[in-house]
Amino acid sequence: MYQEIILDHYKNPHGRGLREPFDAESFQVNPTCGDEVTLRVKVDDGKVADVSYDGQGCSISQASTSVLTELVVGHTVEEAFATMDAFVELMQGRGQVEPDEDVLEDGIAFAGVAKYPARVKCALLGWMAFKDAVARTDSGVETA
Amino acid sequence: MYQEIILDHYKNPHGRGLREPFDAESFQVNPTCGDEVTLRVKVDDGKVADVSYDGQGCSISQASTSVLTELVVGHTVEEAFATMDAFVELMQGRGQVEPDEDVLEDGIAFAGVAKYPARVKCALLGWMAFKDAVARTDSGVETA
Amino acid sequence: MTTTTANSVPLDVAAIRADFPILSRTVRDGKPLVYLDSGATSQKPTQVLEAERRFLETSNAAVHRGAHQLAEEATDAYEYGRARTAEFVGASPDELVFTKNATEGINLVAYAMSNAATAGPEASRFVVGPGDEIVITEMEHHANLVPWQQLCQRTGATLKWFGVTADGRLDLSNLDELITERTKVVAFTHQSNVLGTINPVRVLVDAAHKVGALVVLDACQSVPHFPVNFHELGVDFAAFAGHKMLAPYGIGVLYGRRELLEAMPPFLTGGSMIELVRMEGTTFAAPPQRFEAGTPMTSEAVGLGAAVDYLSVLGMERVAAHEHVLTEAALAGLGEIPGVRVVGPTDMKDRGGLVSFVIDGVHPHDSGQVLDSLGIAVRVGHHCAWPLHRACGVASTVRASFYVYNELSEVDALVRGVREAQRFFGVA
Amino acid sequence: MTTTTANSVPLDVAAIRADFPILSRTVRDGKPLVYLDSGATSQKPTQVLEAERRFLETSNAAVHRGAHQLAEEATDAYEYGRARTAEFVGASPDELVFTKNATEGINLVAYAMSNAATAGPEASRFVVGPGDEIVITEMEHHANLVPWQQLCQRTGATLKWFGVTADGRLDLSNLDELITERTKVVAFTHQSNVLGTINPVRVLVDAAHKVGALVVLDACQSVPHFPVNFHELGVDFAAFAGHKMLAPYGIGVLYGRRELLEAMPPFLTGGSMIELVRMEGTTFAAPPQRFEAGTPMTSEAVGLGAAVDYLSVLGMERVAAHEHVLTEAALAGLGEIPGVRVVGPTDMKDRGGLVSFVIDGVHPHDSGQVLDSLGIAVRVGHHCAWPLHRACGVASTVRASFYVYNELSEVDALVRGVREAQRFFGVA
Ligand SMILES: Cc1ncc(COP(=O)(O)O)c(C=O)c1O
Ligand SMILES: Cc1ncc(COP(=O)(O)O)c(C=O)c1O
Repeated sequence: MYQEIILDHYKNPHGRGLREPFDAESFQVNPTCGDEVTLRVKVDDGKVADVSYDGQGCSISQASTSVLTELVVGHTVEEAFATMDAFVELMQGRGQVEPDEDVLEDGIAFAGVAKYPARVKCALLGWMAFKDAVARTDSGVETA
Repeated sequence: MYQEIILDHYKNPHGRGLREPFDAESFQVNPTCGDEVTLRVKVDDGKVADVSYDGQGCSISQASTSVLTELVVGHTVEEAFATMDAFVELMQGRGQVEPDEDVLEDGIAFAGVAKYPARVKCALLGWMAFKDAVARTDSGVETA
Repeated sequence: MTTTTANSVPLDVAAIRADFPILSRTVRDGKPLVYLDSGATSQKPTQVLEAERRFLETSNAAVHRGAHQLAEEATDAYEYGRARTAEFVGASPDELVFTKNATEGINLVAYAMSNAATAGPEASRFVVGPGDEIVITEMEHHANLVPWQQLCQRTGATLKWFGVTADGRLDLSNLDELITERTKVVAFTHQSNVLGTINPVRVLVDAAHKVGALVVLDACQSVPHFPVNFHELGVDFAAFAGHKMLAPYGIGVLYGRRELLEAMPPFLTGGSMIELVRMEGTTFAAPPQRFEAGTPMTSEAVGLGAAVDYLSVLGMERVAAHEHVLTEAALAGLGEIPGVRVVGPTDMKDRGGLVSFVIDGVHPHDSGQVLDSLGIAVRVGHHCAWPLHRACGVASTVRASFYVYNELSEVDALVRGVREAQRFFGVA
Repeated sequence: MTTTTANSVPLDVAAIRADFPILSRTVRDGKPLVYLDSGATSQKPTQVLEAERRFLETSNAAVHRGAHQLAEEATDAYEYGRARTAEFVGASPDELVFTKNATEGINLVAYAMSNAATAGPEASRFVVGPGDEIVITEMEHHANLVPWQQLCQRTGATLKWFGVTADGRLDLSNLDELITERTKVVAFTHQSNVLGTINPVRVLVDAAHKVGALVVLDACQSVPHFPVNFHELGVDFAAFAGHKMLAPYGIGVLYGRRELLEAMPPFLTGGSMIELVRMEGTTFAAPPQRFEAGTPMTSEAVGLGAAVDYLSVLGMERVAAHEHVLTEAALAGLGEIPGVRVVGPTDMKDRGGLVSFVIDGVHPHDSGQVLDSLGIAVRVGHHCAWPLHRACGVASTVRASFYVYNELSEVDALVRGVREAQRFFGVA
């Protein structure tokens, strides 16, 4: 499950460190291992202008948050949420879902993680923070 | 387990019906079947002068209370308690205790009941009321 | 797996009995066992025992905690048990909380309601206090009675109850007086464990919901015996127990509507039900985990799933039809004996698979003893429904209860045994 | 059965392993299973599974209720489980209450204490409220932490706690400030499930009893692993779980001193725990029945008795000695690896059979994953002791825990696996 891409993102995370300015922030925790992430978003004209984050976590949660920043920054909130849905579907697919590289780019490296249910929460930690943070911005679209 | 003696006492109970005068009264109930007995004692000069009782119950509880009156009335409280101890020992003996006819008289008919743990409580219902009632009289000896 | 096995074909009882080794044993000096006490607890088929054993011998580990392969397999097996059971009772998996028995499930709701007083504002809809009323019925099992008395004692709320008619039905004549704006909970049994009466759930649900009260259904005697769909019934909470439906001991189920479980404060607290723990305070996980503190009944959940599979293959319509036949025969057979009085409805309308009765002049304990000496296992006493017995004017009854593995010859044995008890005690 | 098997002879681990079929399975593409997660839950020997199965296939019936032969046999089997367990932990049978897990046992005491406020005068010694203090420790499992937070929330009492020293011991330096006349309960763990530390029970019991406080011992990690005698320890209550000591899931034990259980108000209410039930109010049975509402975990109690028999034949002194050897080897092996830090005492004084550690530069989840890929099942996370991890300055740890079926070669595998994780993540 430890694809090179995951280890690369883990060792050289993108967008790490909390930055100003931001519109909303979310704190998420994984109750079984105590891992946590604080994630900030800046949304301009319906576009994700910046994502910054900090926290502690395993290679999977760190790498997936790093990939997240690559996948959503510069895209509209709508596009970002579509990407998120694809990533969540992949992660909850128990290894049965074929990932679409056009949509998920480096995110497809997490396909193997989906076979380890205990690690799926790790891979989704940053994404849950992103979803929650966007919901807290004025531009936050309704999220279920 | 249904010895003739038991069925005789059941059909022709001794001492049944609540009487005056009495020194103390006890109400006991069997929580699993709802059977109950109200039992009164009169104690004169350390002697059990009268036992009277009423209630509803199965053949075993009715007969054993009837036998009780025969075994204790006219005896000292001390003697009555010794008889009670012998009866309790017999009932809790799982059929392994050899009853002493000199002490228990008709009570030995209950030896077979001891093999049916669910019925032991029935056989002891009246005795528990007797023990409790005596404890409530002024002359009540300490009971554990 | 579906329950659409041709419903008109009767159960193959001989084949079923082969799955229950205990049924071929003898009791009391070689008498074949006639087990008519499934209302207390059912026997368990080999399939259920095997499922539990297989789990323990291959995948056993702590669920929802570990990250190793065994822990993954164990978690999957446990959650499969939940999913299968949810499907079986018409609910979503996250609406089912595993408890140790049905009693714990009802206590869970009653304690969550008193906990609501000191929990956050989202729990306010569960708060009860002086002036509020909890409505139950006189035919409840102690499990759906004492917890509500205790809730009233803790909070100052008042307990009210429906009575029982002479023919063993719920007396709904004063429905409008009992269920009012003051009512916060209406708790009642789906099927009486003494009378066999099946209560009109819809009528009570509608009356309760009209005044904003929560409905708690005791489904202990319904889920094992006929098709039950909680979403269709519209109840807010329901409790039942695995051990009465071919499953292991130590596992029960509390169903709660999702939005209620989400707002409800926890009951038992500890590991696996938390979100964030500090010495200064704790926040809690989403349901159902919020209500499952500590290491759960893992292999028991696997066994429950296997029991649900077993019942689903039989088909619950057919199970109900089978019990109908046995009960009808028992009512007819006992009805022919002078001096035998059935406590509960004597017709088959809205009535389930058990018969309670008294024999004039023979105490139930003595009747039970004679039956036992003939190998027939029935239950005697008040069956944990003491107020109901008082209302029916008896201290105790004899109860014969039927399940998938019982056959008509066993009903005949019961009827013969009752006549024998009369003979023995000289009342016939 | 006694525990006096020659204590100096080591356990025959090969023979023991043959009783646990799961230990011969493979995981992750054919790797032999190395199960080092018994601190979470133990595996169960064939003898326990057989005892439960035999019970269910021959004597199964509702206990303490029925009067037929099966019910008698079932009641005897259930109570035998209680009697054997009582003997095992130095208590009388009527001082043991069966619960579903240890968590329920601790909740039982905490809820009985808040119920005491509205119970009769004999319960007054259990009442707590504003101004009263509950003292716990920072090394508690959530099961012995959150229930006390909640009790304080319900009653207005205040929670206080002992800290932990840098070397993973209880910091008793402020004992006199913490345990005072205001203290009503002192609750602590016998052995930490993270640090392995065995706490000085006597010191805390004496301090608590001097001020009239009740002592609640979390014995989850002690009873399975070394000889424990509650009467000798002098604690007032203690809780432990069957599933950590070779017994089935779904059964735990609450020990309570007889005079306390006799005065304590009930917690869960319903069938089988009552004396007299009327619609207007209920009185309750004597302990332990008062605290066992509903149908109990019958076959599980039988299994617990069989597990106690199994451990008694091994001898708890020998079990402890065996774990001592494994733990010592693990501490030595891990101690030699640069970048590995043990969380908890690194010597064997007052220390039980588990080792928690972190690998610098490798997150515990990742360490655990590498170990899992090698077939080694350890636990990663905060092990339901989140405040303790915070106090130790780590978010989570890797925990290897040992039991009767583990062997030295498995400790070696663990040490090799840790080095492999370092290599894989490029930190060695
Ligand atoms: C120290 C300690 N206390 C309490 C518990 C909780 O036990 P259970 O999950 O059986 O309720 C555990 C185990 O999880 C433990 O290790
Ligand atoms: C109608 C009813 N409610 C509640 C219960 C209690 O179930 P349990 O003992 O599994 O908690 C029973 C069975 O004993 C029952 O028949």
